[in-house]
Amino acid sequence: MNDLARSPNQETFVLNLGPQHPATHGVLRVKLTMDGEYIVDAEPVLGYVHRMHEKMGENRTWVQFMPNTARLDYLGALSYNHGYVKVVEQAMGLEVPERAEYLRVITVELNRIASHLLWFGAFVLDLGGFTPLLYAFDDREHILDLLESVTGSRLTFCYYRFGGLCNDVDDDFLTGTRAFIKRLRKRLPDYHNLVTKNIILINRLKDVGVLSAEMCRKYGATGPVLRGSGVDYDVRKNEPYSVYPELDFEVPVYSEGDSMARYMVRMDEIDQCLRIVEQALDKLPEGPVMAEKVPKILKPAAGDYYGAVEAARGTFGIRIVSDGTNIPYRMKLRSPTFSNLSLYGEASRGLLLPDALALMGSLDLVIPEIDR
Amino acid sequence: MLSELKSEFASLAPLAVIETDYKVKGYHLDVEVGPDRVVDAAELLDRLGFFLEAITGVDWLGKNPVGNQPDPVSVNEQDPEAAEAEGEAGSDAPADKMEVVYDYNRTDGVLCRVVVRCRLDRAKPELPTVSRLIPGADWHERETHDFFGIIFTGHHDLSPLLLPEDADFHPLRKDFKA
Amino acid sequence: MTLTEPWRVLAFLVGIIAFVALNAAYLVWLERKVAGHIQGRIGPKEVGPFGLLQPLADGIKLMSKQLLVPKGVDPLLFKVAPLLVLVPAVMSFVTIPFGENLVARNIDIGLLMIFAFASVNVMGLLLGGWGSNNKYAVISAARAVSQNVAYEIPMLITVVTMIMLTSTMNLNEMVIQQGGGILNWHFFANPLMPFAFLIFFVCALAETNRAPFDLGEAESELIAGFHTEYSGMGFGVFFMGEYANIIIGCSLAVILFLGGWQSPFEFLSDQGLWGVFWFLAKVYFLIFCVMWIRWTYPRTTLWGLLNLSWKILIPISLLILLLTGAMIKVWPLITGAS
Amino acid sequence: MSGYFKELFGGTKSLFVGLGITFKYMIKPVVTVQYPHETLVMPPRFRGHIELVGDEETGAPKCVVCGMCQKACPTNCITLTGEKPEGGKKKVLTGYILNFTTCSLCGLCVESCKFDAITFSRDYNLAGPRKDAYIFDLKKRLEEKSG
Amino acid sequence: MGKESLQSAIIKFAPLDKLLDLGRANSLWPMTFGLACCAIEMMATGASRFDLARFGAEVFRPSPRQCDVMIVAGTISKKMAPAVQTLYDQMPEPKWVIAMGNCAISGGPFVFEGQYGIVEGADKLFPVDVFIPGCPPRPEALIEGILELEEKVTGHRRWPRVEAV
Repeated sequence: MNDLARSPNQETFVLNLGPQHPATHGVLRVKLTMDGEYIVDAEPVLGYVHRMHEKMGENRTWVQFMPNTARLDYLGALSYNHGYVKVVEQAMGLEVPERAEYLRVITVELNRIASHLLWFGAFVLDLGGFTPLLYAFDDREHILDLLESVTGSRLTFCYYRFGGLCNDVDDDFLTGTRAFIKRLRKRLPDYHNLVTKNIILINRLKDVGVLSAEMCRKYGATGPVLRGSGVDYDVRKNEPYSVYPELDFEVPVYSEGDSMARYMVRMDEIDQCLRIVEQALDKLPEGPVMAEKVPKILKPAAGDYYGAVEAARGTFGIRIVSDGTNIPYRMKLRSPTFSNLSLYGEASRGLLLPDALALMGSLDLVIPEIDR
Repeated sequence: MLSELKSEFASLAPLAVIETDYKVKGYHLDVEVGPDRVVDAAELLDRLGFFLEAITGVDWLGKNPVGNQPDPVSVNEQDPEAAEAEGEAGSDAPADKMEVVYDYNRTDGVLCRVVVRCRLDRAKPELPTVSRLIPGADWHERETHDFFGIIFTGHHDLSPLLLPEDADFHPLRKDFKA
Repeated sequence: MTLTEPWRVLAFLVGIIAFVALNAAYLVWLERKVAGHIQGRIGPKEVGPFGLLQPLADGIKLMSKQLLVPKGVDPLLFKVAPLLVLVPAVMSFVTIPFGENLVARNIDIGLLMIFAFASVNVMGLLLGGWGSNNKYAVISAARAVSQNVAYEIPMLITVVTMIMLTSTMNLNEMVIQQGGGILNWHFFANPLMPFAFLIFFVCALAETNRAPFDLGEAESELIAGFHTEYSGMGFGVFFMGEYANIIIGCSLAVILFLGGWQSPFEFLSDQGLWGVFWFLAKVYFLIFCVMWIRWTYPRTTLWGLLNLSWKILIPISLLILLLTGAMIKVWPLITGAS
Repeated sequence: MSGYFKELFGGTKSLFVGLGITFKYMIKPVVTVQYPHETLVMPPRFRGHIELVGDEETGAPKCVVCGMCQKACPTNCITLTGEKPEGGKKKVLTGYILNFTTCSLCGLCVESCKFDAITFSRDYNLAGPRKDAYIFDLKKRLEEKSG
Repeated sequence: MGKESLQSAIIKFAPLDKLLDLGRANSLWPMTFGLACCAIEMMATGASRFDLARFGAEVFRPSPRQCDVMIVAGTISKKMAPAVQTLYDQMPEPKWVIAMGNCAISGGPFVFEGQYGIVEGADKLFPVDVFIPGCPPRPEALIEGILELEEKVTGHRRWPRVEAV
């Protein structure tokens, strides 16, 4: 990119992209060693919002840990509920009724659209455009209304239970979702014309923060970051779970690996999620939403189990170690942005400050999910 | 894929190689190796195109590791039974273990998740770092060191990652008092 | 109502400072209302009717805020910088003709004076950024200076073209030449003028660190750019300076291209106070465009910004200069001769 | 050279298209719900803090002090006190303290209550200068409400 | 630093003070300082549906020098506490603090016996003026909190109270 191998006595200064900074969208600190406006070395410092989720996993029962999973990544909280519920059902061998699986997919995909919309607004805000954030929030409010009418909360859901859902869905949720799909499909071309085709944005994102597929594999990056570098890996396709095999949808993959590719992957994913929700609404079967014989006190068999789910930001994996009692022995939460951010030190070397922030925005970070 | 892996792992003198049922456990192959073999296992899997998903530390204070004995027919299972018998008797019996679990997965469409397990003595938990080979492991190892005090020899900077800079306690150990 | 000399100066002095202060306050209100409605929300509403008292509340709050001078700050530069941004902007109102004979000092080289003051404004940004002992402010000061220098040149080349066209530097004189209806405005003088206007407008934007070129005060990157360490009225004076500069930029564009206080209709050109109305209407329309652009575009890259100026704006403005010169010299020969 | 001009004109065209869109949204009606003057209606399943359900006729709380909700709460916000009157065999509720400041609104307590004695209230706009105003005494609130 | 209250002027200009309070109350500039989930609800309040701009409070200043109110939206961890304290000290007087969400009031759902990581409540670090319970509180609750703060600054409430229906 540019020759940074200057003589060692070039005076660099350390710039603190401090815990409180508008571009970090949370409390992430990046210690930047800068030479003028170029970044010589970037070292993210984590832990400013470490909330001890894994320690809490070891002193409460299996069902009591449910609210914690929603507070990991509160933008796509339902995927985290789904991941936790899926791994415990897998360990207990519980059968989930068909309707509950379909409703889970519908709510997870709606939540993914809400997460991508907020990322879209915040990303363009990092690049200096303020208005798309407000348009994205306007659409997101519609999704939050739908999810609030079903689950009762807007952000930190606690809606799934082992073996199904805690309550069923009424009809105006279904009609509301269809109306929302029509409305968002009408507004997406506006977003593309206002932002995607804008020459200023294209210059800002083209060939900025290029991540090769090999670097993503070395650092374990997953999700849209990996799919932006040309690797077609989506847990919903590679490790099919729930009712995803019955729904047909493509996984958008771009091979340039720059910020523009990651941007386009997420924008296409919004269209795919709309398709999934539409098909799931058409195929929604009747029937109960909760399995019959779910034991009151849950005691998964001793041993360790691993379950992975495609969250909005990548593969969310949970490794639970149970010693047969109703209190989990160890709960490891593999959060996608933890690995996605670990490549930031190497990827941002030699970039200008605004390009490094564009790269950080394109990694779509949620800090409490990194710090756990 | 699994058979090729098992043959490759044979050369590493693993303590136990078990094929597990993906539907229940979530992974296909469970390999337990000694601390000195961890880097070779990582190098082998990296060569075959796996990526490191997560490193988990587990503290087995006063309990015997239940990790890899789902089905009693596993290949060589000497030491856990022995540990089971006298584990209950002694209070801080030598059986106390600290376990590090590496999860490897593939991104090229072949569904195969491999778990590499390594058990260390709880008093002096030490094993070589794989971060030279897989840079992604750098932060995972620092975090495991934060929570359990497991020392990864050769790691370039084992300072606390998620805990405050001056933290000298290891919160996820079973005998941790706030 | 011709006032005698000392009273005339006093009246204009009070008039200009009132104009700048009121404008600085109510342009903030206008900007928040325009931003609100573009984004589908209301903007200031609860404070007074239609939120009209909002700028008053902001003003009172900013004045009554504790004025922090942080440790390690260069006291002189830190205090002088905001003034260096506001005072030149206010002083360059002296030669701007608001109405037919409503101009404080009708100096022959009015245009030159305005651009002399415009360059002092850059000093304000640099000293403010450098003096406040804050790494973000230093980066933003360096950016602001490189940006202003880069955009001073195409602006001056366009102004030289207009001076050549009107053969005078006296602003009032320029406006008088554009009398008689919309077709006499310089905007329609020859086919190149719309491009010259566009270049001038883009340079005015870049000069005042606005819209897609706000790299100096990049909120989402450099916290608050050069006025990171300023609290209370220090920040307030920077704000007033910025809006005063915007008004200067827009009014210059109006005088040079859109016929100053001339009315666009042929029959309505019997002056009197109507000139002021037309002048302010055009200026406020341009200010609305500035705000409209601000809330639409993301920020450009630093090298993109400098490339735009050195590789696109300067060549084109030089081209316009040559072509206009050729037109002035060669055109009368052809038409005159034949 | 052609790329230079194509990008130049394509770029400026995209800029003006962007301006057109923001102008279109400027003319569109405003979506703001002006909170203190206009309010939204909360959906039936909205999760405010929990509150006791009074019996239809007597208005006394349905709670039988079984303590299931106290055990179910992950962050033990509920403290229950009840005592058995000499004659009767069923316990009577004397105090139901909810520390709403540590509640995570997960709904496990409402689910664990077999007698439907607690539901979610619809208070969505609580705010106040004192911290201990949010350690609710639900029994007193029920009496005030049924008044 | 700055513990003495500002209004102890020797000559009490009641009308002037009332005017100053009114001006300050109607242009509370919050600091962009989101810690966790409540920050998203704070952004939603600034967005077009609930629109803090109506009260003149939508100018989210990133630098602490230019803000009046610090909305602590999220969990304060022990590693973050010194940074939050510095931000509070950097703000010029008169300044206020709104503790938004259960985590900022008392550590919220992350309080358990033997917890090592979070500060249980923002009022352990600096005086807090308005508490907004909820996890996360709805945007209307944040607007109610700002109206509560304005009532505290000016002494009377100009807006109707809304009963939860």
